[in-house]
Amino acid sequence: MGRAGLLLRLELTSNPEILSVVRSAVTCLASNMGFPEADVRALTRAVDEALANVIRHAYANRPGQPIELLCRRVTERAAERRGPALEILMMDRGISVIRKKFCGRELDDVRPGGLGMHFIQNGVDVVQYSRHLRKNRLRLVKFLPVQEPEKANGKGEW
Amino acid sequence: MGRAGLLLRLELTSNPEILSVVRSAVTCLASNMGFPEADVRALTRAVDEALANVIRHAYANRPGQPIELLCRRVTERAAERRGPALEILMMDRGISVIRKKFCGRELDDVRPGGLGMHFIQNGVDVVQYSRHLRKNRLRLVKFLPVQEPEKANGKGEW
Amino acid sequence: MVKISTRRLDKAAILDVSGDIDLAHSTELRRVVLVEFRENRTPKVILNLVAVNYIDSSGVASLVEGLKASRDVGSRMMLVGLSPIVYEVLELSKLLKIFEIYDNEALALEA
Amino acid sequence: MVKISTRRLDKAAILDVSGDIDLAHSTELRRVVLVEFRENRTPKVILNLVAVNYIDSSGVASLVEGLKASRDVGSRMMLVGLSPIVYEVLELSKLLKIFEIYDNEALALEA
Ligand SMILES: Nc1ncnc2c1ncn2[C@@H]1O[C@H](COP(=O)(O)OP(=O)(O)O)[C@@H](O)[C@H]1O
Ligand SMILES: Nc1ncnc2c1ncn2[C@@H]1O[C@H](COP(=O)(O)OP(=O)(O)O)[C@@H](O)[C@H]1O
Repeated sequence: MGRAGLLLRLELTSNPEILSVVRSAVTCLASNMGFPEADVRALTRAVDEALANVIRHAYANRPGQPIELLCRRVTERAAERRGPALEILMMDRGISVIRKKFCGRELDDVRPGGLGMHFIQNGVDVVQYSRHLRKNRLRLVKFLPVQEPEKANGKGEW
Repeated sequence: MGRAGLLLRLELTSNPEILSVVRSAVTCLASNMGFPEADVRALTRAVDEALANVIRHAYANRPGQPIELLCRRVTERAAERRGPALEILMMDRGISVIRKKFCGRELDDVRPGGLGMHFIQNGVDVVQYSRHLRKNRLRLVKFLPVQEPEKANGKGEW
Repeated sequence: MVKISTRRLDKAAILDVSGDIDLAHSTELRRVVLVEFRENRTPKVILNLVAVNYIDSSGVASLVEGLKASRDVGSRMMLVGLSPIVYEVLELSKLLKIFEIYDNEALALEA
Repeated sequence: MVKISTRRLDKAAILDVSGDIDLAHSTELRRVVLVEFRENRTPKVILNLVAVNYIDSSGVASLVEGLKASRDVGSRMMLVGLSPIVYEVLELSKLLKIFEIYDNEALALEA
């Protein structure tokens, strides 16, 4: 994996107390990059829910298990769009993600739980789960908003 | 180096924009551990100034150079004291730290600069600079305040 | 961190919740709310969320569980002091309509 | 991030500074303050720091440079709205006594 555009790499363990630390780091990183406040909140929520899912599902709430987070500034090419974006890769060595589990539950069927995937999908533009060499990898990408030319200075320089 | 008590490992580059991200992560981590607010501010300030010094002095303001931060919960044995503490190790591959440079300047001699080392010393209980295999290492340790027995629950469990 | 402190009134309890209701702390909220309904049988429990900085899906789930527990025992659970952050999450969850939400404590107490 | 906006009065300028004055942003503050003294020759520059969340040693250094520039041109630099966070740092720097510090803008304007 190339290190171009690498902003931050985090190694942590599957302890719920670390969630608030990751949230504050991601919030600050995204603000620095020039994301508007609502986007920062949505992105932070997506990362938080994804990390909570790794702790709860991939590691079945076992503490002390390794999790890695990579934050990079990238030029993303998604379906209809191309442009500067923040990419967050989340890696764990837990239970394999089973694809069919990732159908969001019916929201109108109100009951505890099942909202996490919805918050993740809602908060970022790209959500990709994959598994290589016993490592689960979740790739989250959020596009920076298109800036009007006169505003496009000072922000997001790195 | 043992990974026992490892709370968080950060890899970043020598870009001043990252300082605010590190500050927010350290602030949150220390609060979670149960440090009182004033201690959290002092510790965060020490880490921030130390990181700024790595960027400015060890790397002479060259961006994109590697910096590593390790945050661990340890049992520290310092001169007069022994107890649970937060240890922060900061590693860089920049210009060697010259020991004699680390005499804090006279504070009454008011002029720009020279306050960084003072803020570092003030914010933590242990400050140790060392160099091994072309890596500079700064070790900062701050003791958790001694808790009254009846209060010693719920906090700082990890 | 999350802090929950309880103010007891005649036939109601007001829970002042502050901090982050996330995976690390939503069980605390759930526990306190469930005790209020199942053990104390408090007729009306008002959650003042004005000092809540963050709520995740497990926090929302705790609120839903509290609501169900209130219905099981014939009590009421109300939410007041929804900051934009909390409101946004309940809206995103499509759960705004299932909760009794009031602008302030006085209105909730009267209702 | 740091934001600096300027309000111009008759013989004074008030700079509203917000955000974090750290290594990444203290040069912005320094530049604005130095221009105010050296180019605009403003007789009195009041820095309102009430919205400053953090200030590091480079930020303190920028304030000291501003103060020196003010003396060089026979102007005055004043600080108002010192939050506990900023106050603590100036105290720790043993620089409280060298700055003209006022509780609010009105007092600074009168002085
Ligand atoms: N990282 C993960 N690893 C394994 N399974 C996962 C992961 N994330 C989500 N899942 C599965 O997807 C389901 C839906 O997740 P979510 O929408 O967050 O709701 P909840 O976690 O409350 O069930 C989970 O119940 C789980 O089975
Ligand atoms: N990480 C470091 N690597 C190399 N030299 C350093 C480092 N930290 C501090 N120094 C040296 O110590 C001096 C004092 O540092 P400091 O008190 O922070 O004030 P300032 O950086 O403004 O000079 C610096 O000028 C520098 O020469």
